[in-house]
Amino acid sequence: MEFLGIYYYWVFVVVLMIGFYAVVAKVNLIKKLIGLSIFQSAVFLLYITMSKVSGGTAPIFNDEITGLLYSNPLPQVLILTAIVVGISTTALGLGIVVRIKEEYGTTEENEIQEIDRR
Amino acid sequence: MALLLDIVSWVLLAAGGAFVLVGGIGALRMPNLYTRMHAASVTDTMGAVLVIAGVMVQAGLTLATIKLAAILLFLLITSPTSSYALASAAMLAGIKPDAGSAADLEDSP
Amino acid sequence: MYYVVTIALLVTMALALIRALLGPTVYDRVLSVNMFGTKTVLLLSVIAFLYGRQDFLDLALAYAMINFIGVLAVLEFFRSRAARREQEKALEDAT
Amino acid sequence: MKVLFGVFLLTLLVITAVAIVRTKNLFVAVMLLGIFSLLIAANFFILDAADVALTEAAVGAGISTVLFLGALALTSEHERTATPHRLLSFAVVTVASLVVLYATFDKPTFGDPNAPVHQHVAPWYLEKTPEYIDIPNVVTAVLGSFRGYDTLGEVFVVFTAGIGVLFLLSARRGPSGRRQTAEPPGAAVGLRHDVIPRVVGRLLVPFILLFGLYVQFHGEYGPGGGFQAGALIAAAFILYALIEGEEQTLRALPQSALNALMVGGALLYGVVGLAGVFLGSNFLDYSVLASNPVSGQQMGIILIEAGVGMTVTGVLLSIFHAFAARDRA
Repeated sequence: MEFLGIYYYWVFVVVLMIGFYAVVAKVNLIKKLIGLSIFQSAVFLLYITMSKVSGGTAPIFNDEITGLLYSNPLPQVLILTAIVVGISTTALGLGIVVRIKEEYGTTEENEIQEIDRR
Repeated sequence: MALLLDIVSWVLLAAGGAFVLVGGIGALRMPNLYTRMHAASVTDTMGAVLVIAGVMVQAGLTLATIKLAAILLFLLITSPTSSYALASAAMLAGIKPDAGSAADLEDSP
Repeated sequence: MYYVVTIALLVTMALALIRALLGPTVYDRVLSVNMFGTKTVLLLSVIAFLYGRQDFLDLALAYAMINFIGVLAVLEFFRSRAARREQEKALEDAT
Repeated sequence: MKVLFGVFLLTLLVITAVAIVRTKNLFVAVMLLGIFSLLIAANFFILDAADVALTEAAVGAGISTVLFLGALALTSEHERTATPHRLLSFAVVTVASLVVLYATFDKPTFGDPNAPVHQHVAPWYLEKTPEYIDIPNVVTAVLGSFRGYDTLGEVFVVFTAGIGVLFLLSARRGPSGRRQTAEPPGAAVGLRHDVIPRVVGRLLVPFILLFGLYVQFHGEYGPGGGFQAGALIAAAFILYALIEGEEQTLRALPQSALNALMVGGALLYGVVGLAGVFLGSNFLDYSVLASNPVSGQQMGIILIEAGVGMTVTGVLLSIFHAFAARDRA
């Protein structure tokens, strides 16, 4: 069980770094945004992992079941809002990429820099 | 009576699980797109019906049963529709449903 | 028994994921996304019972409705892309 | 056993993430991102976060895919350039992951009830919600009342992002615009000629709308609330736009109405907050809204959740229409 306890954090690290790799290494701007949303999801996963209490249940009271242990509601609140904020900001990023494509005719970072240098 | 209901729901759940699994294997192992679609969609609906029916028997006459019925209804409406839509899109894109064409157009319809 | 069904669903999800990774056509991938969605709906309904929180079936209901939109969006995307390609081709032919 | 389910899903999650980054075809990446979203939502559900899983369901599976596809239609579907400096990037990522991995060993074990995060304010929220607000869903109570400031900020971020997309994409296309030719007949009518999806879609739209309203107003008692409901209602209209075409949807819910929703929702939130000040209490303290502080709190939460739902619906739909209109322009 000790191993499983830390496995969640490892998955968080791995997924986070996969997203990070896409952001730093990939040239295509849309791919970078996809990487960013993977990165974001990894952070969501970390928060929700920390909110879990063993043997607990979701923090919604139920009249039929009493005396339960509840998981932590606070990280859930933060992430719930962050998901919607995340999709809005991703959409903003996509909007910028679309405008870049219209002005430069490409979404590859190196080609954009080349055009700028001219 | 409770035992009888339990047995009924277990049988339904086990059959549902088996159908779901068969569908999954079919979607992986069948030779081309349309056969895979066949495996996935037919057992998808059957598996869903059996699994949800099994859970419904466990739930008894509660609000949960009504919600499950709604889920089942939506699955039964949308799942075949998406299969149809997908098949027609693939057909229009020129993927022929003959058993030999395993190497379909790779990612470029 | 819930455990057996859950395991069957999880294994099927893994198989669908393999199909999504293998391809070979985009339609195979769309098919596996669709399949994945149905399996998630079933998984959520079974797990809601496994955990004894039947009031959470709303989630499965939401998925059953929303999955459809994804597939239709893909279909629409294919269609508009085909139209765009034809248009570009017509433009090239004209010039 | 339940922990093993989570571990299995997480392993699939990692495989999917690797595949997303590796594929050159952006369309495939978007499809896999849909699977990624389904997987992570299932994980949230297993980790007792029903509200979060519902949000991810409403946003990740439908709207996210639609927006990415909209952007792909306007740009290109393939990565053309091979990844440069691959080794350097790997080195940077490896160093960063070693640092973060080192930090994980100091973290409390998964599910430990004595972890610091569970000792701070959370027990107080769980204990005092029945007394102060008296609604079953603690998440909604914290979201709406105890941490109302946070939520107000988030609503304004969503609002700002919506405004940003509208600014970016409603600007006139410059002289370098590529597709300025006349539209071929029959384009942009949606799936009007596909009878079966169209009939089924028409059947579904009212039910999704109804479900959205249920999620909106049942948020105090079960998983749900303004954010989820806003996303669901937006998804219903997006479905309508997919089957009946943009124009029909804009006729049903014009852009001016969407702007009003965006602004009105944020304003409603702020006004409810200010009402507290004018009635002699603090900003965003709803206790004074009714004669009884508990019902005042409940009323305040219903009002601000309605505001949140309006803003989210307006913003997500405006973004969708902005991308779709750009495709046609």
